[in-house]
Amino acid sequence: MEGRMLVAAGSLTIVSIFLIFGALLIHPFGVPNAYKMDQYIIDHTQNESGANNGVTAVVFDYRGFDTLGEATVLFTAVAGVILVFRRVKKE
Amino acid sequence: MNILDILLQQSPALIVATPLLGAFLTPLIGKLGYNVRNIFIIIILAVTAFLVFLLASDVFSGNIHTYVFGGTTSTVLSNTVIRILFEVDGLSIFMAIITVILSLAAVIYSWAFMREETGQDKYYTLLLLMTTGMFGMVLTGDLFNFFVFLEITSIASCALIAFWTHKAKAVEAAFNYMVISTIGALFVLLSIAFLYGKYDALNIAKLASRITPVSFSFIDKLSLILLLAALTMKAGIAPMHMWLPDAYGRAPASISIILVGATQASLYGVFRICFTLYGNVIQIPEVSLGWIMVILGLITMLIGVFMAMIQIDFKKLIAYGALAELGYMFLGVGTGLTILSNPQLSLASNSFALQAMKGGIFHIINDALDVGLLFLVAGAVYYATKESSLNNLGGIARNMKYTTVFFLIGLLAVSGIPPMNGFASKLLIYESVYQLNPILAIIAILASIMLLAIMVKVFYSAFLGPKIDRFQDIREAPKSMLIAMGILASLIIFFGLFPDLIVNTLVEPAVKAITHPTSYILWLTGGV
Amino acid sequence: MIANIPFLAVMAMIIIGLATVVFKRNLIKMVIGVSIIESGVNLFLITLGYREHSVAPIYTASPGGIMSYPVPQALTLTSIVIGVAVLALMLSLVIYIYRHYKTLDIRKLGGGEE
Amino acid sequence: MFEQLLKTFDTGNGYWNPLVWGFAFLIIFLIIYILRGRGNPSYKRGTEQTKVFLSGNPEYENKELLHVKASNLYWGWVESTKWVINTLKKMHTGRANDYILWFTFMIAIFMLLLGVI
Repeated sequence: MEGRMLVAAGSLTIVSIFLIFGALLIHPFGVPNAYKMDQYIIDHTQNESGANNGVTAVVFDYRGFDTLGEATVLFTAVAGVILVFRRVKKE
Repeated sequence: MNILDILLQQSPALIVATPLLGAFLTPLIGKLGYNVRNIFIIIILAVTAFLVFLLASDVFSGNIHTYVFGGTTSTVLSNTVIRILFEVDGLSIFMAIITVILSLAAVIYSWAFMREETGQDKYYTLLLLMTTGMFGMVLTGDLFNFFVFLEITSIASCALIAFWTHKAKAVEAAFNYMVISTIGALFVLLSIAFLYGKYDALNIAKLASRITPVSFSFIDKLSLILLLAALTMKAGIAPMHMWLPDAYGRAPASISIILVGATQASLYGVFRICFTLYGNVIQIPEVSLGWIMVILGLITMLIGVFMAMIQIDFKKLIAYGALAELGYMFLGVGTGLTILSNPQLSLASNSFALQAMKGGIFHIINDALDVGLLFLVAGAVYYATKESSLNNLGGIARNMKYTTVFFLIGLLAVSGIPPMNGFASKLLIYESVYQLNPILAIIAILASIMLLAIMVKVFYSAFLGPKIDRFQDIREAPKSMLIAMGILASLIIFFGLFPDLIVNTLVEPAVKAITHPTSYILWLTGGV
Repeated sequence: MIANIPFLAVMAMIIIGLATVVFKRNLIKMVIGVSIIESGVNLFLITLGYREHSVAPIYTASPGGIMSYPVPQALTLTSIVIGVAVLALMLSLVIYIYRHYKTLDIRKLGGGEE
Repeated sequence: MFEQLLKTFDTGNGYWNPLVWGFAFLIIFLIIYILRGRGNPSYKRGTEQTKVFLSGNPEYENKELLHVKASNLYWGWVESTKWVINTLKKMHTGRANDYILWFTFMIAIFMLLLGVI
């Protein structure tokens, strides 16, 4: 058990050091690197999709396929829960 | 315009949409009766198979097929990619073919295997959803979309692993797999977020074109590490494999075979990340993935065979065998990566790097067929005898002749005995790995010999031996199960007899796809 | 660099979640740990898209102003729904494990090599 | 098409043609069959000759006991590699938090290998 604690503490420390470095080295908070994608959406959303809400436009138009996937995930989870809670014939 | 052309153009979307539609309709069709529903599902998967092979014929002629959701290709040909798109190259279609073969075999097998069970509508729904998720994972060209399909696959497979809820261990294995796969997927999402934060893109090709040796920094390294760790865990590479034997062993046999495909879809993710997403930076010394992959492959192989040696549960033993087989793929592809990423080595030894990759990729489909067949045989034995412990089995070859023959074919194939397909791919791996370092080849051959010994143990203790009174009047497995096993067995023999044909038509485009990432990236700017 | 405290906070959340899953023996607490990691990742996505002095990307609310980026928020929406689905299935499996073993302590379950 | 099927598989350093191999196998079988046909003429079915020889002990009445169980197979191998197998067995605890610990450990290893060196 002692060894497990030691390994866990050591590896968690290394992981956290790396993640903290990642958090520090990514762009400064509030000044994201705008290449093209997000700026394009902000500029063109109203013309292209007619939505006033940029997030809605992305969710239902530009990345609508992800939303289909999201609905499928929900459906999968519901089917899974029903499957798990069904009546099972015991042998 | 020809109808086939239209189908071909739309096929990437249709391959995902057909099983998805089938999944939504299954609970309704299920009301019409047992046979109607099963025929419906087989038709759905047959249509999907037709579409996959249609798309394959196009991709194998040298094209990269793209499909943009909610737009035409021209709308993304500017400097950025806004919409989600599917990008199908040789490797994707190779994995899609494996998926469709496995799921078709599983569905045909389930016809008789699941006859007595309750909750079949939900079972088939989830099976189709799992297939959908796997197709999405291998066909998509968008990282976030990859994450969504990863979740669909893992949620569906978790529910299916827990199918026999009256068995405590099945539920426990499902819970463990759920924790593992959720955390793995979350780390995938975390590294996607890092990449998004740095490059403001989600498209794999776009990101790959922006990750260059100039821009390569700590963030890229971090997301490479996280993606690699999470996807290798989901692919069941040692030492993060512990969930795999439990999940494979406790699930119904028809699910185990699709789970093989699901882990291989994660393996596809690893290859896609290493070769395409980080394809531009593969040669810089900070990214020395090759040896890591080789070492992990060897560890996986050895752990698989050592643990399989002491197993007495039929399906768990085969699961450990499958683990050992996973090691060969990693070994082959890792060898290729080691050589390709080393600029000093690459000129002289490029050809054997390609041979190693060919062996690794060819082994993916061989493993899917061999291990799938063995799982189906294990399921058939369980179906006939209601016994999963090898200690209590014996002498069933007298009553189950066909099953025995199928097991023999699977045994020879999985341990790489000459006339079968496993030999061709393992020969490729041995010969090319030997050039990198002879010790690697020796360990690989040793593992293969041990695998043969293990499978012979199963064959002896379950199928041979004197007649046991309890199994006096067990019957041969039902027809549908025999058909499913027969399909896989005949494919194994076909692949074994004509390896040159298979390598040239199926494997070569896949290898070309991962060793030439530029063609995957360049189509964005109108290139090849 | 020091202004990156929001990023540091979400990283801390992810680490706390990971530590919870590694150290806690109770199944429900493990599920909570997974949930914490998920919230951390979602928050990380949201913070990535924030711009200084920006408002939500709704045109009628802020004509001509600086807007934060919409894509991370959309991704987070999807990710939240996926998280709910995962949570539902996980908890139902926990219920079944409890029914079988009459305990939630992971050390008392029957897994592992015999 | 047919010629394509018969082509020899070039593995870079060697060649592999299963059809030739199978043909050779067939001939070997034929030779074995001929040799077997010229077998010992003193062999008689249904006599003492066909009985199982168990170091002079009588054969078990219950045939089931003749079968070596799966857990007894390769006993020597398992016994001599006990140190490996017991270590490996200890790794497979069957608990999800240990699995996640392995995952964290492997991330740390990857970080050290790829990030520091």
